[in-house]
Amino acid sequence: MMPDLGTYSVPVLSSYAVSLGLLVAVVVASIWKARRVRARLEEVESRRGRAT
Amino acid sequence: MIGLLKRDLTLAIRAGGGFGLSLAFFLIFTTLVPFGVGPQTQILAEIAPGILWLGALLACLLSLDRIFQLDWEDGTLDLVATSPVPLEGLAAMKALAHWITTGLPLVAAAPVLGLLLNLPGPAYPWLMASLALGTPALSAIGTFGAALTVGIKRGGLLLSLLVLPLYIPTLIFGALCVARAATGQDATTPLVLVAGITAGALALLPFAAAAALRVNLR
Amino acid sequence: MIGLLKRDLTLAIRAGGGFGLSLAFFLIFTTLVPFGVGPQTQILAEIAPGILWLGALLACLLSLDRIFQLDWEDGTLDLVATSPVPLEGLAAMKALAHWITTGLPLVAAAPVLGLLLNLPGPAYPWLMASLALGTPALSAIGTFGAALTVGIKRGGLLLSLLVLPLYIPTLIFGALCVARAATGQDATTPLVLVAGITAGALALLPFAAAAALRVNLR
Amino acid sequence: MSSLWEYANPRKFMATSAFLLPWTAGIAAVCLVTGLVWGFFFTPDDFRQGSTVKIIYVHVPAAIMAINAWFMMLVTSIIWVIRRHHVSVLAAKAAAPVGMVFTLIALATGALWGQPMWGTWWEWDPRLTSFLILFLFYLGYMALWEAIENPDSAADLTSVLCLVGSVFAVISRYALLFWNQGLHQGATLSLDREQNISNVYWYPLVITLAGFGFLFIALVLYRTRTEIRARRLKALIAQERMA
Amino acid sequence: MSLSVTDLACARGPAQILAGVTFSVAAGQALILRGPNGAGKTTLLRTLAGLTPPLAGTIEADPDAIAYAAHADGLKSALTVEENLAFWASVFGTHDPAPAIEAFNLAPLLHRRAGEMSAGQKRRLSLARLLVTGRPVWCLDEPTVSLDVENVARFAAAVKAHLAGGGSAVIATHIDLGLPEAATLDISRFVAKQIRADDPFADSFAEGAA
Amino acid sequence: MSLSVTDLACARGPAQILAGVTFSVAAGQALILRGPNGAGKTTLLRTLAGLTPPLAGTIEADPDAIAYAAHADGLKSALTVEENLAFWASVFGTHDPAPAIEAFNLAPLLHRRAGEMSAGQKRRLSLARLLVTGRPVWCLDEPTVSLDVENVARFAAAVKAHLAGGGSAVIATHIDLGLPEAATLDISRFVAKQIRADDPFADSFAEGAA
Ligand code: HEM
Ligand SMILES: Nc1ncnc2c1ncn2[C@@H]1O[C@H](COP(=O)(O)OP(=O)(O)OP(=O)(O)O)[C@@H](O)[C@H]1O
Ligand SMILES: Nc1ncnc2c1ncn2[C@@H]1O[C@H](COP(=O)(O)OP(=O)(O)OP(=O)(O)O)[C@@H](O)[C@H]1O
Ligand SMILES: [Mg+2]
Ligand SMILES: [Mg+2]
Repeated sequence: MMPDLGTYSVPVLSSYAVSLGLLVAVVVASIWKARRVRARLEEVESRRGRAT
Repeated sequence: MIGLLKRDLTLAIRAGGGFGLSLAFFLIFTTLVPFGVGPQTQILAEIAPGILWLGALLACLLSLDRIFQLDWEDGTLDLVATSPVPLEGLAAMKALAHWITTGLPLVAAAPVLGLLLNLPGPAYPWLMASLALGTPALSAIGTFGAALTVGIKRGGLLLSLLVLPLYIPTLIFGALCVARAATGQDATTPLVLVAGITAGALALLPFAAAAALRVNLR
Repeated sequence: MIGLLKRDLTLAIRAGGGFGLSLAFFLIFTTLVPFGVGPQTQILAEIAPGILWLGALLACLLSLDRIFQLDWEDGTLDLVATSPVPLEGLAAMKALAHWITTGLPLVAAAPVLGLLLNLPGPAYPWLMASLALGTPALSAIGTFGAALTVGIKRGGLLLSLLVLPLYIPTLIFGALCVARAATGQDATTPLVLVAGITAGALALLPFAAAAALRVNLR
Repeated sequence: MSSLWEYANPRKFMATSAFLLPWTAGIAAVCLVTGLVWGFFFTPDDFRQGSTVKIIYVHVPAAIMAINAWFMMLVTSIIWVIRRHHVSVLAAKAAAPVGMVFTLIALATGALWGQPMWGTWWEWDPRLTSFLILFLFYLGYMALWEAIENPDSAADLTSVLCLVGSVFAVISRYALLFWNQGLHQGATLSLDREQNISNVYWYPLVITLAGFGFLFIALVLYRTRTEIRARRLKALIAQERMA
Repeated sequence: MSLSVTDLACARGPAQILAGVTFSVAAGQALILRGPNGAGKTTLLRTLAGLTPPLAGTIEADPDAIAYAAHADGLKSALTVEENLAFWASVFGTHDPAPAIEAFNLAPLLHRRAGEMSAGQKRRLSLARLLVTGRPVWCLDEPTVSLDVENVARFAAAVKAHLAGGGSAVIATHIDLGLPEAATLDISRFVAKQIRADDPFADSFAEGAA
Repeated sequence: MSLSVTDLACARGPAQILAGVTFSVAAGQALILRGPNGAGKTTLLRTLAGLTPPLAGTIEADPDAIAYAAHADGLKSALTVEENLAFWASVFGTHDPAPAIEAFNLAPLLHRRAGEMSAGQKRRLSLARLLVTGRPVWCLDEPTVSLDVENVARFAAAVKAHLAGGGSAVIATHIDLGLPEAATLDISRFVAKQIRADDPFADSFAEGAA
């Protein structure tokens, strides 16, 4: 299945690894931040909901 | 507006040395380079144009964060903003004062430092011309950066992060001009380009700086 | 005293980016060098050790004037001086905080920047080792310089004037260490000397800095 | 639909983006997987570059999107400056880290490609160098956002920086060409396809490009939602503290 | 010169602080702003001075008529008293600092650097700046902080002279200024702390839909 | 803790400002320093706090017993009220900021950044710092600047509690502090402005002998 990359397997594979790694990193970071912000917002909103 | 300029120059002279200091930094930087790079005259001569321009740029950079910061901290900026002087005028005067205390001495001193780095003979007039035409752009860009970061404590490094990328074109053309002159090539085109950047920066950036100041005073 | 360190780190992180910024400056400086010097890889590789050390040194330098200045301006320094914390302890903590926010990130980032300048392979571990051992000396010396110039408005350039000559030995041995490693020579002697300078600076300069602070507060 | 500007209202934007998000994310995932799998497994080696030609499927889309991301930030910043639509500037803020990551991918894959092709990790070629500068602009833009406490001031100042920075980015590009002629490839993806790379390479490249584009849109939508929530959170906390 | 304010709403950063502020000060009149700490006196004065744009309402006065004096002194410690005044005179296009020096008895300090003066001496200098501006509407934020009794009297005399010359003044303070004839406005009744009305994020966005 | 000062001469920069200052403050007592602007109150307090060495005379008090509060607030605007107090608590090795928060009603402001407070709110925070130091002798320089009536009362209450606990205080001020039982010292009678006595260039140099 794996294509024969010849002498260049290291640069090709590491390019893909780095790219996918970085893409996954932004996606994960975005999700993580979204979750955190959302949780804090909900907490504050519910606190306000109770107050008013 | 002349009052602003006069005061800035007085302050520069009185508090902490003014003119001398950017020069001193320039001098120290150019002497540090051989310590770092090693004393081979061959290499030094080759990198001299770049190092001289780089030194001038860093000397400008180091004094940037004081352009508005002190006035902001002691409340002067608020008061000037409510005075008849337009903030655009303030920004332009600040840039001018910065250039007089920083850029101008560098232009004068550069040839001496060129000697230290074995800069080839024909390059000297071009070195001075390119610095004289290019440093005003550095001051104008720096004033804009200072206006963006006024109000941020410890903004010094942030300021360099913002300003240095904007300095790149001036640096490239300036150093290229000197390097070409050093190797006997024609150096007019880069010199004209440096002058162009300066003209553009002087015409537009005071407005951007005033806009940034207005936001920061709000 | 841990309170002082903690506060300084909090302030560094909160106001203006902290750790990232000296790194950013280092990165920008190393990218600027080729713009000045020209893109020839041959020359760049040759000057890389010196330029990397010079960049680290300037990144340290740029953040020095904030070490005591802000505390002095808002009165904190007066109050700490009348507290049970000895000024020597204050100076040591300030140096440590400066190193953590400035020197430490530089050590980590240096190899990447080495790549940009085509630093030869065997030099990398030596680059990191020499920076790790040398940057604490830069912070300690810088803290001393900052203590001398606290209270001088626009002291930034004066500070660099005072501090840069003191940085020269560290720079020479640090760059020499990397340069030797890059050309395959033995680099241990300069490394040991760098470590020696650091040890001496750390042992003595906090006392000098405290003495300078005492005079400036008077 | 009465006006495009309605989407500048946070509530409207939240609703619309909630609808668009799954679609764009889905298209992005499909395109990325198809394009990358096709490109990696089912394209032949180039006679000159060997298997390194496969790097093109990550390198080129990332590079193109890195530039487009800055362009989008420029446009949304201008919209904020002129029409003061809050969502617009938050979208610029949200896009910056994504653009920075794309820049980083282009730089890293380019460096990895350079090693076998040019025999060096890094070359001071104008194309590469201008990417490095773009990276610095992203860093500065993000750092300025972080440094300023008041959200509206931060929006104004970063917008001004984005405008001025764009002008200087263009001048830098020109300056770099002047400074060094460079080694890097010319354009492969011109409209006149016949003169460029053959179809075997072309199709998967277009698909990954679409994948990166949709990924960018999806991430920006998603992150803008987060920024809107963070902004509201900030407003609420400020309100609580005032009480 | 008169100053008249209608239904003004003032903000500081993300927060609206005051709303519905309405008052007017005729030429020759002074208005004393009172209110507890944090009520919004500084915020109001900054808005009047044109530093912060108002959220709503109108200010009827030429912004070029207003001289503002803040909590901070705005002095350069490296310059002498004389140089500080000369600088402000040049910025405001006026020329004779003599009346200002006279009014706050700065003559003995004229060649002293501002950094080498006591807190009250600095404050006197920063008040003298007002006379140098030559502007008719004074907006002053706790002008007599650090002043001793004698200098408070000097300040009161300066204000009276300014009013007699057809000027007007709005002065925030917590302590007595020796201006019994001035009207007083307690701004605590305008306090309306809340998120700025122009902040589109103040509405909740029905997260359920998301 | 008591503080007693005999024949003190204080200097500021090149100049001697005060001479012959003699007073003593017993435990449980407060002393209010009065004197016109520029008399030397700040100079005296800085000397007591150990920041400026005295030219002559003696200060009988452990320098580690003195808590000094200056004209400047000494606050970090990027830190919250709570963080500012926690920092000072850690510097002074004390641990519980609760009484300080209580005394100056800082609880509602606890998570506000110091930079986002009004002048009076900042001042309250900087006074709260005194309680956190846990030190018995307070040397305060115009502590009630910018405070409204209610907060001046809070301050007076805090001073009274401090005195009742066996502390003592020296307070420079121009305005009434609400401490009628405190002794008052007018320092204008100690003013002795001249070149510092220890300056060897003060004598004329009898040029003939040189
Ligand atoms: C760090 C190194 C590199 C960087 C930053 C970089 C950056 C870029 C950029 C900005 C583009 C332009 C995309 C566009 O706007 O059209 C591009 C395209 C391209 N690069 Fe690189 N590159 C690097 C190294 C390389 C190397 C070593 C090769 C191969 C030998 C290469 C081959 C290509 C090709 C074939 C394209 C497509 C050209 C096009 O569509 O315009 N790159 N790269
Ligand atoms: N930069 C800021 N960001 C957010 N809120 C602020 C900021 N500055 C002040 N505030 C808040 O705005 C309110 C009004 O402050 P302002 O300075 O106008 O009060 P003031 O009436 O002048 O009080 P003082 O008598 O203490 O000077 C206060 O509650 C304060 O906490
Ligand atoms: N750095 C300095 N160098 C020289 N003289 C100074 C310096 N600082 C203050 N002085 C002078 O010393 C004298 C005493 O000043 P000090 O600050 O102690 O007065 P003060 O009683 O606190 O006045 P205020 O009530 O205005 O605060 C003043 O005449 C002042 O001008
Ligand atoms: Mg106020
Ligand atoms: Mg005083």
